[in-house]
Amino acid sequence: MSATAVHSLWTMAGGVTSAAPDEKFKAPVIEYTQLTPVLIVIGVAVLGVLVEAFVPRRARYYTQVFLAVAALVAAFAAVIGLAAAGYGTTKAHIAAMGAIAVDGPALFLQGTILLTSLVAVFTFAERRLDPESHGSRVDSFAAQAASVPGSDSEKAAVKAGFTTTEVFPLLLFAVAGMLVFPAANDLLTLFVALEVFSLPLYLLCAVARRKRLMSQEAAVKYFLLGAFSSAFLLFGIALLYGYAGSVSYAQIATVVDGSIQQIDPALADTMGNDVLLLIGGAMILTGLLFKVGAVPFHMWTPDVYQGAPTPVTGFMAAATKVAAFGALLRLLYVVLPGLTWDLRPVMWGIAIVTMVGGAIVAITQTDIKRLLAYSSIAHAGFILAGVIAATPQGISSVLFYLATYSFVTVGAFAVVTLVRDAGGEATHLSKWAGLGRRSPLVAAVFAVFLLAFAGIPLTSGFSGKFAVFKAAAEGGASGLVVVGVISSAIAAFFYIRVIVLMFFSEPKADGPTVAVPSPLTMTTIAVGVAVTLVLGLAPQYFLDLASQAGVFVR
Amino acid sequence: MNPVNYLYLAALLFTIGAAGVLIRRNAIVVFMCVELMLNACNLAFVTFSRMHGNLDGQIIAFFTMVVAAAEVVVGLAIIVSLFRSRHSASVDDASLMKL
Amino acid sequence: MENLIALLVAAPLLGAVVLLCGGRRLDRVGHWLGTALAGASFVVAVVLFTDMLGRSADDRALHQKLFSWIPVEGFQADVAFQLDQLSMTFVLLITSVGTLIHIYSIGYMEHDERRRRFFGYLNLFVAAMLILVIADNYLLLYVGWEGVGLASYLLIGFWQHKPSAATAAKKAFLVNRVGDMGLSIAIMLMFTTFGTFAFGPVLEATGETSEGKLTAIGLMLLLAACGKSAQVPLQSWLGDAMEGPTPVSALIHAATMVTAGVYLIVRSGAIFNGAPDAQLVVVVVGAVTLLFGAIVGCAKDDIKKALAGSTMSQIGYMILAAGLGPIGYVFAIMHLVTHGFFKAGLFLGAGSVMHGMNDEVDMRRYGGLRKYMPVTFVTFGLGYLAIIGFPGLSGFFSKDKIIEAAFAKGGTEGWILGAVTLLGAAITAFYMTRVMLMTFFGEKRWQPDAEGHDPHPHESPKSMTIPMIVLAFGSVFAGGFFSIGDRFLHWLEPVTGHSHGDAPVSATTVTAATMVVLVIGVAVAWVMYGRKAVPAVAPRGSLLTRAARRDLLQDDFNHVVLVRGGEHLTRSLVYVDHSLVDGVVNGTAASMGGLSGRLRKLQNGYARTYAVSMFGGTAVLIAATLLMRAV
Amino acid sequence: MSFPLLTATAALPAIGAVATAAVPAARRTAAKWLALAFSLGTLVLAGIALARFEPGGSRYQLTESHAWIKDFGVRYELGVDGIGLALMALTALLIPFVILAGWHDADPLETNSSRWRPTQGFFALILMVEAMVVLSFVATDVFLFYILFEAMLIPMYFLIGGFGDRAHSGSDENAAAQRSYAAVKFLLYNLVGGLIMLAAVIGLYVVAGTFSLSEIAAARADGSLTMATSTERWLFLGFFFAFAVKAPLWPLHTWLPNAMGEATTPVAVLITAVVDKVGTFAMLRFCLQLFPEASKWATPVVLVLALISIIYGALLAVGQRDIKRLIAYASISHFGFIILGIFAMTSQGQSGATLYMVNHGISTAALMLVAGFLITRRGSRLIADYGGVQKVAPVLAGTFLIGGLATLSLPGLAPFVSEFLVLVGAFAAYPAVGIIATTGIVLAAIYVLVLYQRTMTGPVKAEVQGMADLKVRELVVVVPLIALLIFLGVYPKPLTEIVNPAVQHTMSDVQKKDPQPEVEAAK
Repeated sequence: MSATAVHSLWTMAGGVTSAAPDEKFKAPVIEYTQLTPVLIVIGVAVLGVLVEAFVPRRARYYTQVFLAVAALVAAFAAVIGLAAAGYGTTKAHIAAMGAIAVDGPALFLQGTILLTSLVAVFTFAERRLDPESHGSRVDSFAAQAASVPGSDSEKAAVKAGFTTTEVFPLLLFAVAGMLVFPAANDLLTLFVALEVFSLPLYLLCAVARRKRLMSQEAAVKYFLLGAFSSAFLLFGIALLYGYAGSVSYAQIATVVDGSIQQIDPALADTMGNDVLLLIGGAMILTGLLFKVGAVPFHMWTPDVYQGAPTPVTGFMAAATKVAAFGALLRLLYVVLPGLTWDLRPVMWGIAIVTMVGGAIVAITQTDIKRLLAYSSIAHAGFILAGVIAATPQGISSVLFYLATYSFVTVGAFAVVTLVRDAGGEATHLSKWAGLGRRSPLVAAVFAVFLLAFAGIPLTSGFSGKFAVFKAAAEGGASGLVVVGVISSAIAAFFYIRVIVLMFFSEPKADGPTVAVPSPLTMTTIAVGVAVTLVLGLAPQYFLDLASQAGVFVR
Repeated sequence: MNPVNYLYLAALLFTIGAAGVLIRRNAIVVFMCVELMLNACNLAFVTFSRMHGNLDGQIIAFFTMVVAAAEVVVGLAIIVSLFRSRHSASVDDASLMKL
Repeated sequence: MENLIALLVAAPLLGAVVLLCGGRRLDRVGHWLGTALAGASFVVAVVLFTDMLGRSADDRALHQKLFSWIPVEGFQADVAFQLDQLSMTFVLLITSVGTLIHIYSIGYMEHDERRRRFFGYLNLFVAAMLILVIADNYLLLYVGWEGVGLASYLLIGFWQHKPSAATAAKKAFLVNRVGDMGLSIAIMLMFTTFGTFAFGPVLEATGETSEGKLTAIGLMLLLAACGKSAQVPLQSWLGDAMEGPTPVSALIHAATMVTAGVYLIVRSGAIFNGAPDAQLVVVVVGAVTLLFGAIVGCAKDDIKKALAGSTMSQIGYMILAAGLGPIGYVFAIMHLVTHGFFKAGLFLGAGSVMHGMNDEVDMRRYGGLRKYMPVTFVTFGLGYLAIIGFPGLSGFFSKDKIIEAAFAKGGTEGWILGAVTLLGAAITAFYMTRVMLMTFFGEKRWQPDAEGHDPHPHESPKSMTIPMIVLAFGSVFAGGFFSIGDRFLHWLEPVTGHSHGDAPVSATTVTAATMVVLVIGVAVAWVMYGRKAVPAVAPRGSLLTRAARRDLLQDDFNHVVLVRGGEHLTRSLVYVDHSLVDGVVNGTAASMGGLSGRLRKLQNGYARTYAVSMFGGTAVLIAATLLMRAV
Repeated sequence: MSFPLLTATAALPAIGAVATAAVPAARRTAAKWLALAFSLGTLVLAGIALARFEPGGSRYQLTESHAWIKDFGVRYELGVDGIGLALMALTALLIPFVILAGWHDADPLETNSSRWRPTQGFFALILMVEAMVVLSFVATDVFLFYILFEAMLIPMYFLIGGFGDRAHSGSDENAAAQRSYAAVKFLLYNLVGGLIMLAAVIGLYVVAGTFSLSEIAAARADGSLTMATSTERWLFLGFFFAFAVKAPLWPLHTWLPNAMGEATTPVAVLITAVVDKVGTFAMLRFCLQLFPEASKWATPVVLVLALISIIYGALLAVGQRDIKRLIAYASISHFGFIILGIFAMTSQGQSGATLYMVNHGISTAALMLVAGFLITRRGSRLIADYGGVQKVAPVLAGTFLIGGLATLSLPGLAPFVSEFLVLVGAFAAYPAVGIIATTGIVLAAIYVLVLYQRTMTGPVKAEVQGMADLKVRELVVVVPLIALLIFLGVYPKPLTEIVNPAVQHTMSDVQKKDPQPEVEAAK
């Protein structure tokens, strides 16, 4: 039993079974305190399931909302605590027997994810937008996801005032997965985390109250493609395992850069075999790039964003990107640094096509949600530019960008939920004509978000973009910067198109109404605007945070 | 016999599965193909585990099965609901959203 | 004493400001105010003049620096005046004639409701013209130069409701701008050559630079002169300028402004002396214009246009003289002054005639007016005799001197120029006689005007006749006064310098020849217009006549080449800007949209397609990584 | 720590913008007066700055410096040299007139709902633009400048697209379409320019490691900062492109006529008289100072483009049928002169260019605003719809003529001084260029006089009959501008003496000496 074999929580049991009888039993050490954020969220998620089982329907909504919010807040507090305790910097190390890294990037991203989810939860809980049906307030989720759209059972469910309060536990599970994902320090954890946050998202996509057919379609597409991609990921893992004889990042890294101490003869024949390494690495990248939504793995994005219930879209668009990019960063910086030069050109290519492709296709979009989907693709491209920089600044700039981007996204989608007509949300752009005349405030807020997306100075979008491009330039990727600049020029065009539509075109007679939301959504939007402006005007503090957090533990 | 052959088999299975995903229309079948791919992964894991003489691969295989099972639960739920509302499980019929 | 110089300009400038900003409440007193201030300026001029006479010939020049105008690194432009004999001559001419014409206008513009503004413009002109002649550097001169251009623009177009007037005004300004271009380039050349453009330093340093530079400067100055003084090829505007009220034509387009070109050349004598080639060009221009104007003058039936042609031709004389160098400078100026008197007189006479004839300008509709407006007839007649150079009158002396000087140039040049000047004298005699006969002699050919009123020719009011009389005096005696004892020569020589050249023929011969051509000219005119009746409608006339009526087709040339061509150019450029420059941009945008539309099609909604793209992507990813390792 | 005068000068209008925007919908007039008051306050502050500035003093005065974004090497650094000061003063001076001139341009039409507050928005946006422009003139940190350079587009964009010229031939939706086309065109042109500049800005940071002009200058001086020729050229191009779009320089000019044509007249003035100056100013301040060698390298091309702008703009102005577009093309021609002066790299040229920026601001404002008054009276922008105006509205015609004469830079009016300086400066360095540019003065005469003739003279058109002459408010707008034109034409010394030292600094930045006059050279 080689030392390299016994390295992780998972295989400890295996280690025991395979160990010679004389070897002593070693109990796995788990630093629970350092995992508290994850544990809290998972725990409450489970609790939420129990609530579904035992709490009477009437009380469920409030209980669930309370639990979710409490969990997220507590988890965030825990993250802060850990960071304050110096786990982000000095005490950063690998916890849970090598399964989970507790370090700067992990904590920073976890914090981001938690905050984003928190504001997202508010939009989940919003129930003032839809007109009351049968005297009961309703949120944007199906009364009963199982019932066939338009069937009597559905009508009955609506009449009975059912609501799908399961969304909250699902959300929490997803969040838990996302918390682990960027912190995962071995490939198995990575895979499990991926599934843990993907599966709930598949479901969440399917439970829209309006336009249910589209919602289900979105779910199916997302699910099938997601499963497809995770299969690639898994196979990639298998190959890497085959290459390095281990799934621990640290181990693989040592093997990749050849700094491994003693070579197990059993590994000798695969160890040197770079084909395994390269193919495996490429396939794992596939899985991650899919989640990120990079061209050509992006095609699910528009459909899913459009079909999913808008609150879910917002949550997904923001949190998933954060988690996925976190994992991507860790993989590239910790596991495959030796591969940098092999991956660089192709990553360049992907970054470029992602930036340009997303921007160009977005020009002709007519649905606001799809438009934002493509814009998110373009942004993925920008972030990739930072990822490629392969410098500490690169890491911190990406962290910063993710923070800025996620809040803008959640805010933007929150605004989308407000613009409604008889058929629910009026997402077709033509409906948005003249919004600025009818309700200047909402239009102005949305304009702010759009300008942030477009990266206009004095908004967080600009700070982020500047950070990333700067890092890329310093990392010797000036070409990417130029492309990025050009594509953001293209992108600016369609953001501006929306603004023109809202402010300069006369409102239509049958135009949509802007629902007055409850304080919940208001908070979401307010936070979005606040973060946008603060990070635009005085980003220094957060940049410091990001740069402190910009070091991966090995 | 040479364990490498198992790897070839795994690769073959994976490719077959992928091809199935690309070709077949019926959502269920597509999903089955995905499962096939996962199994291919398992085979690879186990083979490597055997080659390396450590058990990680086998353990991982178990995890994969669990995950796959979970995926089945979710996946079937979604596909069935789609089927019920459209009376068709063809992935090509589900193309309301495009362009 | 020198502090008075600014006063010269200040008075009329004040008048202009007050009258133009004053508003309606000044309407009743406006013209008096304007006249008074012009007069004031004249008084100051006289004071300065007497003071100047009091000093010895070589320290007569006065300088006054008001303030430094454009202080920029390596660039000094001051608002400073210099009053020497040459300037003094002009100042006197401008203020005196100017004042007279102010007075004249009081009567002439009586019935115009915008009279106040007219006087404002007149004052503005006087001020600008004075700046022009007393500036002590070329840049300030340029200010006056364009200032008079502006005034002339405003005054030609004074009756703006007449499209013809507006067009004429615009034309005058534009043609002048072409000349101004020359002036500004000349100034730049001076700056790069001498590092300054003040008269003193520049004119003293001419020796230190190459002849080529001087020639360039000279030619540029000549271009400017051509514009202002309506010399070929920039003469086309003067004829149309007659659209302006007659006093304007008298003051600006006869007596003063149009002679600025001569001033410029004489003032820059030092430069031209150093650039014979430039001088040659000047002479040629002068000679050509001399004949050109004369010929045009012969064919015009519009009395003012005929006089305009004559003005051109007379200025041609002056330019020619100025081009002769030290031989001619003094006489150029002298002719300029006398011409100022008699031509102004002639124009005022013409104005008086029109005043009596319901603003009729066609001489073919005059005839026999001598009985009806005696004063006009007499003053006009004296002016006529003066211009044709009738012995003893102003024109006789000044023109004679120029002809002599032309011969004195020496060599074949001398002979050619002499011949040209003589020919010019003959033609002058002809067309002026023609004007005289058609207007005041023969039987009446009056016709009712547009509104059908029959004209009732009558003598003009005192305010108009008195200036005419005064000018008549000038046209009779000025020449003699200047020439007796070469007063004028001695007066100007310190500034311009003078040399006698070598006349191949004696002065008396020249005079005799002049007399001969004079008689011939008059006789021919008499034969054509005195003996037989003048047709009320112009006969078709010979080819030359018709060409001359159209300013020898020079205008048509401008129209076809410049105006039409320009219009085509701009129109095509507008097209280019819209379809090419803009088109490229819009095209890019459109193509982006097209590309977007096509890429969009890939998103066809089929999950399997998406899977394909993922699969392909992975394949590429793997291939690329392997490839990178392979290479 | 002395009183942060410059910050205050920029902050006041910003505050004013917020305050104006906050005025309730009904209190429209109050909003106008509030805006006017704030703009006047800004003018006062600018005046104080003018007074506190010592021409002989150090290069940048009234400086302020605070840490801002350490990670980007960005500081909040302000300071004025004569050039920035002059332009700041110009901005502060023009805005009150712009506001007065636009007094009624943003009164809402009946159809608008009560919640939509165009008037407040209009004046708030104008003040916002003023704040940003002022700050950009005094920013001595490249990044800070860049941010404002970009951000200023947004309020401008809303001003152009949101408040069109009511005098529009064609239907309303047609007008709206053209307007938003113009607005989008404006924004995209400048955004593309700005983004390309962004790349260069980042590049600059990678090379220099700081954005502070002073630090960069110091680093250059002690040789710790040296740019590879190619790098410097690329960066220069990045910066210059953005400024050339803003200026605008041929062939990047086509957004200007659309924008100026469709926008309300005050906004058109804002664009050409104030905002575009940022472009030319930045060429002088940043291109020459940061990339002297590259600037010299690029000079020939830039000069040619400038010449093309001068002549091309003038010719197109001649060919226009729309008064405002005509003035727009005239401005393009004038910007050609400014750029010519900057890149002639002689004292006269650069002083001239700076004066030109100021004078052109005033003269165009005068001409454009009078044109606006004319247009609002008749409700049409087409030259052909006018004729004989001087008969019914002599004062209007007179002021219009003076504005026009200033535009054709008649001696005695301010623009002549600057234009002649530019020409002399250009001629001294490149005689041929100077001569070609001189033809511009003839063309200028053509378009101005043709415009005047067609609109003001001739028989009175029926629609023009009974047109009112300038009202008091309008006179208050026009008269001071004209007075200023005359004053600066006769006595530009106050301006030149603050500008000259700054120009000398720039000259030493590019290590250029004025060519010696031939005569001295001979000695």
